[in-house]
Amino acid sequence: MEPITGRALILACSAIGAGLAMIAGIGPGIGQGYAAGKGAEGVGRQPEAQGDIIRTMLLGAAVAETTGIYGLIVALILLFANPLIGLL
Amino acid sequence: MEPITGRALILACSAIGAGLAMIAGIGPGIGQGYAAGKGAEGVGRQPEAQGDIIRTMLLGAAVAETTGIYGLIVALILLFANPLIGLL
Amino acid sequence: MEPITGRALILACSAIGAGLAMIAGIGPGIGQGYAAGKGAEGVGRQPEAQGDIIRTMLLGAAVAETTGIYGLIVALILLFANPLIGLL
Amino acid sequence: MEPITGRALILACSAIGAGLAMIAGIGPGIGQGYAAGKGAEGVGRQPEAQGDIIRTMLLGAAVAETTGIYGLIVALILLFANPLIGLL
Amino acid sequence: MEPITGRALILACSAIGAGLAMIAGIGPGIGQGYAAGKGAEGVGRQPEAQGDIIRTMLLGAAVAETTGIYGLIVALILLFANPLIGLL
Amino acid sequence: MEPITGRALILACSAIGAGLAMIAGIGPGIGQGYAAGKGAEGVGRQPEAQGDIIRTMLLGAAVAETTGIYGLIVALILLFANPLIGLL
Amino acid sequence: MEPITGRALILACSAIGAGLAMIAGIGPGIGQGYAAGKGAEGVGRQPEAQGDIIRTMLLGAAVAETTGIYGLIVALILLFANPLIGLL
Amino acid sequence: MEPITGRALILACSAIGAGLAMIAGIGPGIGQGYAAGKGAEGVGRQPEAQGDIIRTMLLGAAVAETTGIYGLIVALILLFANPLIGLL
Amino acid sequence: MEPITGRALILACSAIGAGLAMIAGIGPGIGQGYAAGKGAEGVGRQPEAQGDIIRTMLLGAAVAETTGIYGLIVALILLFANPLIGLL
Amino acid sequence: MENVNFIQMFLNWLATFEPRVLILAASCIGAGLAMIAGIGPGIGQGYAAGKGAEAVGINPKASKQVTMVMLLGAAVAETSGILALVVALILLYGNPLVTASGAGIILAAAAIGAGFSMIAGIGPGIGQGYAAGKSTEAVGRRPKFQSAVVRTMFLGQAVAQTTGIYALIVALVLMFANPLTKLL
Ligand code: NA
Ligand code: NA
Ligand code: NA
Ligand code: NA
Ligand code: NA
Ligand code: NA
Ligand code: NA
Ligand code: NA
Ligand code: NA
Ligand code: NA
Repeated sequence: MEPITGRALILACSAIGAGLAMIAGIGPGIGQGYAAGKGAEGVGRQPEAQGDIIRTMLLGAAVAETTGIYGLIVALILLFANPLIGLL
Repeated sequence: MEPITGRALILACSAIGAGLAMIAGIGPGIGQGYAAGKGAEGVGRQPEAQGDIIRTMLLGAAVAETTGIYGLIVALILLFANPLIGLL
Repeated sequence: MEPITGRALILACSAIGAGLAMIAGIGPGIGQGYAAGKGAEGVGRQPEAQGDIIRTMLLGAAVAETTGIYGLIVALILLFANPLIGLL
Repeated sequence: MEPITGRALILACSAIGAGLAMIAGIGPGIGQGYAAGKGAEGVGRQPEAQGDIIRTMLLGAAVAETTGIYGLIVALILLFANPLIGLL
Repeated sequence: MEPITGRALILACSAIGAGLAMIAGIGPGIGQGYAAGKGAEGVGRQPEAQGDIIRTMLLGAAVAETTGIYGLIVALILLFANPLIGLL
Repeated sequence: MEPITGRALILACSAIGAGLAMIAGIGPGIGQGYAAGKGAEGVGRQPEAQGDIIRTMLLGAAVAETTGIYGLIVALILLFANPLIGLL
Repeated sequence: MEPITGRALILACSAIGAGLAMIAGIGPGIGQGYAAGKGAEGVGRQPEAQGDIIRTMLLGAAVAETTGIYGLIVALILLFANPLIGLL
Repeated sequence: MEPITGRALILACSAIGAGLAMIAGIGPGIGQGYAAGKGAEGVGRQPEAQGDIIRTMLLGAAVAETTGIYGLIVALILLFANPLIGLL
Repeated sequence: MEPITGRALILACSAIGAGLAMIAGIGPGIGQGYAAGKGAEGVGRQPEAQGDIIRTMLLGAAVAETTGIYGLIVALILLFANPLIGLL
Repeated sequence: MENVNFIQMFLNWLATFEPRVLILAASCIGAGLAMIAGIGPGIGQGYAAGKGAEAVGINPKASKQVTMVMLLGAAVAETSGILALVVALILLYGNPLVTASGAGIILAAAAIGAGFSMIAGIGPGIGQGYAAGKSTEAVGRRPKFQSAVVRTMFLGQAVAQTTGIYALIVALVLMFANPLTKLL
C-alpha cells in the first residue's frame, strides 16, 4: 500500500496548473481572428495592397501569439521539466 | 481494499487539467467566427475579390487556430502520454 | 463496505474534466453567431450575392467549429474511452 | 451506516460536470442574439429582402447552436446514461 | 448521529451543478439585449417597418433563448427529478 | 457536539449553488445596458419616434431579463424550498 | 478538539455564496457604462434633445440594474436572514 | 498542530467571499471606461458641448458604479461586521 | 511511509499559482490582435503611411504586452525561485 | 472514527500542517490569482494601439501627438496590472501574513481572498484602455482639441479606476489589517 506522497501531490497539482496555463490561449485566438477578419475586409477593398495588408496582419498576429506561447511553455515546464520536484 | 494512491491522484488531476486546457478553444472559436463574418460581408460587397478575401480569411483563421491546438495537444499529452506518472 | 478507490477518483474527476472541456463551446457559439449576423446583413444589402455570402459564412463557420469539436472529443474520450484508467 | 462509495463520488462529480457543460450555452446565446439584432436591423432597412435575411439568420443561428447542443448532450449523458459507472 | 452518506454527497453536488448550469443564462441575456438595442434603433429609423423589425427581433431572441432554457432544464432535473440518486 | 450531517452538507452546497446561479445576471445587465444606450441614441436622433423606441427597448429588455430571473428562481428554490433535502 | 458542526459549514459556505452572487454586478456595470457613453455621445450631437436622451438612458439603466440587485438581495439573505440554518 | 474550529472556518471563508465579491468591480471599470472614451470622442467633435457631454458621462458613470459599491459593501460586511459569526 | 510535508504543499500550490498567473495572457492576446487588425486595415487604406502605422501598432502592442510578462514572471518565480520556501 | 466525515478529515489534514505552511501555500495561489488582473490592461492597451495605428494612418501629420495621447492613456490603463503585480510581489517577498497573529486557516484564506479581489482590475484596465483609444482617435481627427480631449479622458479614467481601488483596499486590509483574525 503506497499512500499519497508529497511528490505525488506536486505532480497532481502540476497537471491542473498546466491546464490552467493553456487558458491564456483564449486571447490570441480572439485577437488573431479579429486581425484575420480585418485583413480579409481590407483585401476585399484594396486588392492592390494585398501584400502590405497580409504582411501587417501576420506581423501583428505574431506579436499577439506570444502570451499563448508563454502559457504553453509554462505548461510544458510543469509537465516535462518540473522544477518543483527538485525543490522537494 | 485498494486505497487511493499517488498515481491515481495524478491521473485524476490530469483529467481535470485536460478539461481546463480545452477552454482555450473559446478564443479561436470567437476569432475565426469574426473572420467568417467579415469574410461573408466582404464577399457580398466585392464578389470579384472573393478568392482573395477567402484566402486571407483562411490564412488568418489558421493563425488563430494555433492556441486551440496547443490546448488540445496538452490535453492529449495528459491523457495519452502522461509524463507526470513517470516522475513519481 | 467498499471505500473510494483510485479508479473511482479518476472516473469522478473525468466527469468534471468532461464538463470543463465543453466550455470551449462558448467560442464557436459567439463566433458563428457573429458570422450569422453579418451574413444576414450582407444578404439584405446584396441579395444578388446571396450564394457567395452564405457559402463564405458557412466555410468560415466550419473553421470556427473546430475547437468546439476538440472539446467534445476530449469529453467523449474521458467518458467512453478513458485512457487514464489503463494507466493506473 | 453507509459510507461514501466510489460510485457515489462519481455520480456526485457527474452532477458538477453536467452543470459545467451547460456553461457552453453562453456562446450560442450571445452569438444568436447578435444575429437577431443584425436581422432586425436588416429587415428594417430592406423590408423587401425580409425572407432572405431571416432565412440566412436562422441558418447561421442553427450552425451557432451546435456547441450548446454538444454541452447539453454531454450533460444528459452524465445524468441519464453515465458510462463512468460501468467503468468502476 | 447520521453521517454523510453517498446519497447526501450526490444531492449536495447537485445543488452546485444546478447553480453552474444557470450561468449559461449570461449568453441569452447579452445576445437578446443586443437584439433589443438594434430593434430600438431600427424602429427609430424606420418606424413604418416597426412590425417587421419587432417580429424579427423576437424570432431571433427566441432562438437565442434556447441554451438558457437548456441550462434551466438541467438545473430543474438536478433539483426535482435527480436521476443520479437512482443510479446509486 | 453535533458533527456535519448529510443534511448540513446539502444546505451548505445550496448556499454556493445559489451564489453561482446569480452569476447569470451578468448577461441581462450587459444586454439591457446595450439596449439602454441604443435607446438613448435613437431618442436623440429621432425624438419624434421616442414612444416607439422606448417601447421596443423595454420589450426587448423584458425578453433579455428572463435568464436572470431563471437564475434568481433557482437560487430562491435552493434557499427557501430546497427539494434536495426531501430526497435525502 | 471541537469538530466542525453542520451549522458552521453552512455559514462558511454562505459567505462564499454571498461573494459569488455579487459577481452578477459585472453585468450592470458594463451595460450602464455603455449607456452612459451613448448618452454622452448623443448629448454632444443633439444638445437640444438632452432631456429625452438622459431620461431614456436612466430608464434603460434602471432596467439593467435589476440583476445586480437580485445578486445583492441573495447575498444579503445569505448573510442576514439565512434560511438554510433553519432547515438544519 | 492547531485544530480548525467552526468559527475559524467561517472567518476563513468570509475572507474568500470578500475577495470574490470585489470581482464585480470588473463591470463598472469596463463600462465607465467606455463612457470615458465616448466622452472624450464627443468633446473632440463638439467642444462647444463639453459641459453637457461631461455631465452626462459622469451621471451615467455614477449609475454604473452602483454594483461595484454593492460588492464593496458585501465585502466590508464580511470583514468588519460579519453577521455569520453571530449565527453560530 | 513519508507523509506530505509542508514544503510539498507549498510546491503543489505553486504549480496551481503559476497556471493561474498565465491566464493574464488572455488580455494582450486580444488587445494586440485588435491592433493587428486595425494596423492591417490602416495599411490597406493608406499604404503611404505604412511605416507610421506599423511603428505605432508595434509600440502600442509592446505596451499591451507588459501584463502578460508580469504574469509570466510571477509564474517563473513560483516555479524556479519560490521565495516562500525559504520562509518555511 | 464514526463521527469523522470527509470535510472533517480534510480540515484535520490541513491542521496537520503548521499555520505558516498553509499561509505560504495559499500565498502561491493568491499571487497567481492577482495576476489575472493583467487581462484588463492587455485588452485595453491593445485597443489603444489599434486606434493609434488607425489614427496615424488617417492623419500622419499628427503622428507625434497621436502617439503621445495613446501612450498617456495606456499608461493610466496599466495601473491595475501594476497594482496586481505589487500585491503578488508582497505575497511572495514581503508576506505580512506570515508574521501576523491569528489562526493559520484565516490568514491563508486572506491570501486567496486578496488574490481574488485584485481580479477586479480587469475592468479598469479594459475601460481605461478604451478611453485611451477613443481619445487617440479624437486627437488624430482634430489635434487642436487635444487638451480638452485628454482632460476628459483623464477624468473618465479616474472614475473608471475606483472599483480597482476598492479591490486594492480590500486586498490590503486582508493582508495587513485582517479584522477577521480578531473575531476568533
Ligand atoms: Na503578445
Ligand atoms: Na494563434
Ligand atoms: Na477553429
Ligand atoms: Na456551432
Ligand atoms: Na439558442
Ligand atoms: Na431571455
Ligand atoms: Na435587468
Ligand atoms: Na449600477
Ligand atoms: Na501593459
Ligand atoms: Na469606477
